[in-house]
Amino acid sequence: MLKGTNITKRFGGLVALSEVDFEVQRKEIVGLIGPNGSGKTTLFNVISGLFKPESGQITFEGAPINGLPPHKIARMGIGRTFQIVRPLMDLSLIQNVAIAVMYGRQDINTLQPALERASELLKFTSLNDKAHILPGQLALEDRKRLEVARALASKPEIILLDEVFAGLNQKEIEGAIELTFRIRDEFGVTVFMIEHVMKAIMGTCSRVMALHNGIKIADGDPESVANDPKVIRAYLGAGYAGR
Amino acid sequence: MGSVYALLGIGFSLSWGVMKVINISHAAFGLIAAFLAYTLLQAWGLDPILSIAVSVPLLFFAACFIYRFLITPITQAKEVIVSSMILTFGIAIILENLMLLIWSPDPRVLTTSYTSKVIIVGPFYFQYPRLAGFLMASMGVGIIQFFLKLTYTGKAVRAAWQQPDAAQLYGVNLKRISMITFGLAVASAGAGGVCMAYLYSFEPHTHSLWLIYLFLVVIVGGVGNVLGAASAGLIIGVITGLSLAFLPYQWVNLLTFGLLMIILILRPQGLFQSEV
Amino acid sequence: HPAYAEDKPIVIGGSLPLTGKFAETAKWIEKGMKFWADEVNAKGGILGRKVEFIIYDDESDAKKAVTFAEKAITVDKVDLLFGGYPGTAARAVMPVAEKHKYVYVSMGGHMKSFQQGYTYSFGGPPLMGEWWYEGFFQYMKAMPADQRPKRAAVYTMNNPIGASASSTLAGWLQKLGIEMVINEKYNLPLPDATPLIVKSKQMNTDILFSNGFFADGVMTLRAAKALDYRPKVIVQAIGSVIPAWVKELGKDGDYIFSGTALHNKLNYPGNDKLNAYIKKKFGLPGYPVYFGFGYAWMQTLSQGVEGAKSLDQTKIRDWLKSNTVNNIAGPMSFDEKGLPAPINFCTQIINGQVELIWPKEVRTAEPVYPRPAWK
Amino acid sequence: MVSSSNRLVFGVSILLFLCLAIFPWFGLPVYFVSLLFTVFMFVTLATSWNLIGGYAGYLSFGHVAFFGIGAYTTALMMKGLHLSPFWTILSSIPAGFVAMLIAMIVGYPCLRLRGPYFAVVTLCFAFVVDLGIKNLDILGGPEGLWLKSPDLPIETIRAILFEAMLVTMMLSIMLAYWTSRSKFGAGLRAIKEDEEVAQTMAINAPRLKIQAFALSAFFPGMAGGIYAYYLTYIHTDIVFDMMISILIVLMALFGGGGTVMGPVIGAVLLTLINEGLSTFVKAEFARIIYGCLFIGVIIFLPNGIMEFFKKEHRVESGISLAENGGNRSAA
Amino acid sequence: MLAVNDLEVHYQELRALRGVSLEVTQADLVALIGSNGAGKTTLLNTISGLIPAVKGQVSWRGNSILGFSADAICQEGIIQVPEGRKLFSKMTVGENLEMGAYLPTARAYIAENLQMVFDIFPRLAERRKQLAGSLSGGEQQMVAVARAIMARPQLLMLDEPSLGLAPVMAADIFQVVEDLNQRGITILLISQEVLHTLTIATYAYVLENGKVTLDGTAQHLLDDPRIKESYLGL
Ligand SMILES: Nc1ncnc2c1ncn2[C@@H]1O[C@H](COP(=O)(O)OP(=O)(O)OP(=O)(O)O)[C@@H](O)[C@H]1O
Ligand SMILES: Nc1ncnc2c1ncn2[C@@H]1O[C@H](COP(=O)(O)OP(=O)(O)OP(=O)(O)O)[C@@H](O)[C@H]1O
Ligand SMILES: [Mg+2]
Ligand SMILES: [Mg+2]
Repeated sequence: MLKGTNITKRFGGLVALSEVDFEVQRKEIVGLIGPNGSGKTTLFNVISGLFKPESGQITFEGAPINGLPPHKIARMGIGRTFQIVRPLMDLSLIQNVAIAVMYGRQDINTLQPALERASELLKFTSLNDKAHILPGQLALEDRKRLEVARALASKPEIILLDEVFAGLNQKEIEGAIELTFRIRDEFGVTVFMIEHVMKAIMGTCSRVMALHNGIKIADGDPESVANDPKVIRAYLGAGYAGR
Repeated sequence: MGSVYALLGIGFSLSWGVMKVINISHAAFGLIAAFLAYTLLQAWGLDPILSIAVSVPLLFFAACFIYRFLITPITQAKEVIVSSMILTFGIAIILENLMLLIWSPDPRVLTTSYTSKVIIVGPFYFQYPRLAGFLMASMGVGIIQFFLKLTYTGKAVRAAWQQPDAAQLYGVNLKRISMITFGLAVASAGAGGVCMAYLYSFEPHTHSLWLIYLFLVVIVGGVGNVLGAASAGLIIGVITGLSLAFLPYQWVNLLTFGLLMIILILRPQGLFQSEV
Repeated sequence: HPAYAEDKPIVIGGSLPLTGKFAETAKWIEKGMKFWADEVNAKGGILGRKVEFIIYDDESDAKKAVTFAEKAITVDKVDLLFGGYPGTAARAVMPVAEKHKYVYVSMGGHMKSFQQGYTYSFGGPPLMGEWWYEGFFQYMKAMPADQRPKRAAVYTMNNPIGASASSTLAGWLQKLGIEMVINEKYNLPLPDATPLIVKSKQMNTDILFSNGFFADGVMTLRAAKALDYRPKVIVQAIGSVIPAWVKELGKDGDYIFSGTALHNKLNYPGNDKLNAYIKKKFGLPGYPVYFGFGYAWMQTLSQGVEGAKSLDQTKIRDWLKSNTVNNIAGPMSFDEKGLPAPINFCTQIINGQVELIWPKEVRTAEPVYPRPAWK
Repeated sequence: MVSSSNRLVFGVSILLFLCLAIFPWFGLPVYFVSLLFTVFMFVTLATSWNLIGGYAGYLSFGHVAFFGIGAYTTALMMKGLHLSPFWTILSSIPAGFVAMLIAMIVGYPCLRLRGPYFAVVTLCFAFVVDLGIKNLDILGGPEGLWLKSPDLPIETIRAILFEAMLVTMMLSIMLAYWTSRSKFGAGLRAIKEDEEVAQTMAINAPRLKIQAFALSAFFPGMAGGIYAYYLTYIHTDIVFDMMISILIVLMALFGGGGTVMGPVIGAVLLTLINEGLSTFVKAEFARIIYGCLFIGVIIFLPNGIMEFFKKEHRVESGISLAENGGNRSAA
Repeated sequence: MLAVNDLEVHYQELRALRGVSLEVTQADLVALIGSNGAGKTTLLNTISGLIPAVKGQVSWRGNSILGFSADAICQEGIIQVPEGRKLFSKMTVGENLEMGAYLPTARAYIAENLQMVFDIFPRLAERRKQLAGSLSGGEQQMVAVARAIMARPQLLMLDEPSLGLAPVMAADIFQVVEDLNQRGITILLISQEVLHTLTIATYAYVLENGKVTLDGTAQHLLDDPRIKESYLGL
């Protein structure tokens, strides 16, 4: 459903993405890995319209979306979270989510139903007991879950998750893996996720892509990617022992 | 004219870019220095440039005092920019009317032995006061730029206001640094005010006029960008200069504002990337 | 009227720009008014009643001048309204005075204000832009044609005062055979006067009209000195009439021609007294123009009251329209617009003194012409 | 709970409106009518400004332009079409639309700028309009325009204008109230917080901003039209006075930006206090006290006067998007 | 050398820390683990002087430092790598590192330390002139750790330094932490990578709901069934 070909993005002299191709099928959970600074977040920014790529074509359900403004892309059904979380600081959690609901793709345009819907989403992300506090008072992981709730609020077809597992311990990761599956199964949302936590990648993804210096170095099922020598050298490290 | 507005504007830019304080009273402080220069010139014949030695420290301490007791309470506000604007608007009103009480509303002019000297280079005429203003402004800009970019305290200033917590964690005394910054900003306004007084007549109300121009200079140059403000000052000066030469004078001010508008629209971040 | 004598004082209300842009001038007007009141009260008041002021500060904002005029009229129920300053405020207050039927003696600004059909407004005396250079041109006209300047540069600030001052220039210049080589307007604030002077110099103009306020006037003059531009005459509109001109510019301020509607050396009753007061109180050689205005407007108003023997505004108006008033600017009788006959004094600053040089009968010093070189 | 509090607000407003509406007919001195008229005008201006400045966070320093444009549109229509004075009040409605149209045109490029850059570009815009009119003689030029006032007693004229301004003010407050609880307002607040994030939430930020800007220009345009008629003498120095721009911003923020009542409270307080001060105290001291007022209030209520009432709001903030939440903690 | 005693910290009504006690001895590498929201960051910030405590004691080399301002605590040699990095995003990488060495004591060794930092993170040498805010997440984390090293800490407190790092980088960071400890720097490490943390740590505390629920040598905790159950997911 989401397809990109030949995407190149430069920052001054730095080539952040170099002729990257990717494809995500409906109802898939696809992982995106790669060393720090390899261009993963940049790719998400390009997809969601925050950056304009120098070249390449992105299509969503067959329709080209590159060059469209971010709100149109969001409107078409591509939701996202931010790696460096960006909650609307002066609004409570439920308000954060309710605004996204109202502007989202379901037909909720008034406040009351939006708040109700927001409340459900917060429950889904286990934030319901904090619905009325401001995001400034949240611990980091809660903020990440808020990002997820807000992205889901606009009823996307596909959600781009940027490192929402970061900072969880092994036990908590299990909970998050479950959440990812529920996002797909209960909401019917396709997931495209950036992650460094290999356990999460291995546990959820049907397919994994790896970037290195803006170049795609691997793409395939999790096992083969994890055993790809290029990936091990650039990303996992020799000492990687299936943590 | 440009460079002088730049000198006046730097401090404004500094407290805005670095501390998120829009100091509406900035020009009023500059005006106080101008009045001091005037008084010292009249009373003891002190050269206005030397008067800076008196007014700059004076303003520095006054500003530290104001920072400590008036600005500190509002640094906790949701939007410091907004709150600071209201607060300093109040300060500006008070200063203006104190000046009215002390110096009366009569307009003043700084007249020195070199006021009416001129240097002619080809088709260009440079009046001495303008040159003096230019030199002083360049020096001021240089000093402040040097301070921010190359001294540790200057870097700490920038750091402190980007990430106050982290700066503290690395040993920056936030309160002191902010106070110094604000003090410096206002003190530079003093130097700028004296330069302005070389060029223009002034009365207690004049600061609001200066304020609008320095607002322009600062934004066009990029908030928090010292060199930007200086260049923007020059650019505005050149625009006025050139259009004065080629257009009916009536349209000069309009053209200046119109061009600034266009520049801003074309370069949404100001002419120069904002920094700090 | 013994019954009156026991009465409450006559209250005179209105607003002046005591703070803000126009504060400098307004303070002098206020002083003039107060001096008048002290003098009147010492003599037992008007109609046997003492006078008293309510002066609001309109912060140099014409909008506020309007509300304060209404406040004075309807809340304080003042007996008399005093005149306003500057021109824009006076213009905005005139319709209010008209609607409330209050006599309003002010500077008025210029002819257009008096062409709106207001019957209660008087320029007594007015600061009439259209008449400003009348005296100067009369003086020029009396000069042998070959001695007159030949080429004029005219720079005018783009506001009502500038517009009115320059409105009669073209006609006069033509009549005198002076070519108007440059005729430019500029908006305030004037960023830099150097280009103006460079141009005047390049075009070989020998008379410079600088129709501006103080700030731009000073810049123009300084640029002229810096570039050693030596016209035969420099004529200034408003900028040179305030005391700061002489005080701040010293020698450089000399030899400027200008106009006026009243003058401290005029031989009309009252001027000596005012000068003596000013000298004693402020150490100035003669009273400043705006001090005189404040005083003269009150004189006009009070003569109207005394003439009508009543505080009835319509009676005062009618009396003023049909009788002659004697104030420090001379005798004046008002036409249906509320204006006296054109006033045409010309002044020149000589040795730091504002001297009257035209009409010839009132001349206090010989004009310096052509202008000597800069010192 | 929400609907009952809604009904209460509605009832109180109607009552207040009626009380105000009959005010000028009691034969009180005209000054009070004029003073309230001015208060209404500033409430209208500050409330309208709040749409773009308070909710969307785009500090426009050029709002006086819309006021002035409204005034000039009305005046020119009256002169050009030889409208009888009574039509003038109605002609303030097209004046509002002209202001709105111009806001859309200049808003399009200007709203791409953020923060201070937007503030300055609007400031420049106001100067450009001001100077443009000053330089064009067909628009009155440096002389200004005189309007005819009808042959009615001053009390009646003032009362009519009072009612017109009152209605304008009520409409602008209603718009603000609606905004505060609508999807529109919520979108604006998201834009204020983080425009990029708002866009990824499918909020069409460019369009919303233009809408807010245009709406925020409409009522100032109307107010300008009515004011033109109140003053009968229009000059750029009066209706494009930069001080109005600054005052509007200060009033809104002083009361509390992004709230419905903040700009109202700010405008009422500042107008009345300033007027009162000039009455009782020597000019310079009056101004100094006025200055101290700003300092005093902002030190104790750094987020505006509305903060004072926030205790109650905190409880409610969960169920309504209407008002701001609490202090931002260190992020 | 650092002793925390019965520390209690509140955010308005929320009791984030309810009587925490722990001790860090010279040259140790002490780990602090706990699920999310347990109060780990709060504890570090309190020690660093960013947050006031309601009651309790923090003593450093025997002297109480509770109530000191953050910069004063920094002068004592207690340096934190804050959660979320908190870089000076509009300054260059190089300037960020210099800011780490802001205190005169550290400034004297600036060249030497810079060399060390670039040895550890060669990538930062490349990016020296880039604005820190435009770095990728992982690169930013490197800058944050590097900045702390520049301060010549005696006690280095790291708040989830491996957050958002590629596995190879995370391993490197742990290696760096171990190295620094070997060079004699005392370390207090918060991390969610419990297994890895406990393998390099000497001693560990478990924080839950604002209380220390378990402590012991790292080896000891690794074998504890409760840890296995709730942190290692085994
Ligand atoms: N706005 C920008 N300006 C300049 N360079 C940028 C910008 N954004 C990203 N970069 C550079 O592009 C490269 C890719 O960054 P990106 O954020 O996509 O990395 P990433 O793969 O998401 O890394 P991480 O896993 O650490 O988050 C980095 O080297 C970064 O410094
Ligand atoms: N500024 C704040 N205001 C109010 N509550 C806060 C604030 N910061 C943190 N909290 C709350 O205090 C509790 C402890 O937070 P803390 O950040 O110390 O946890 P943590 O152990 O570091 O968790 P994490 O693993 O998520 O980093 C959490 O419930 C959090 O919501
Ligand atoms: Mg990333
Ligand atoms: Mg934490």
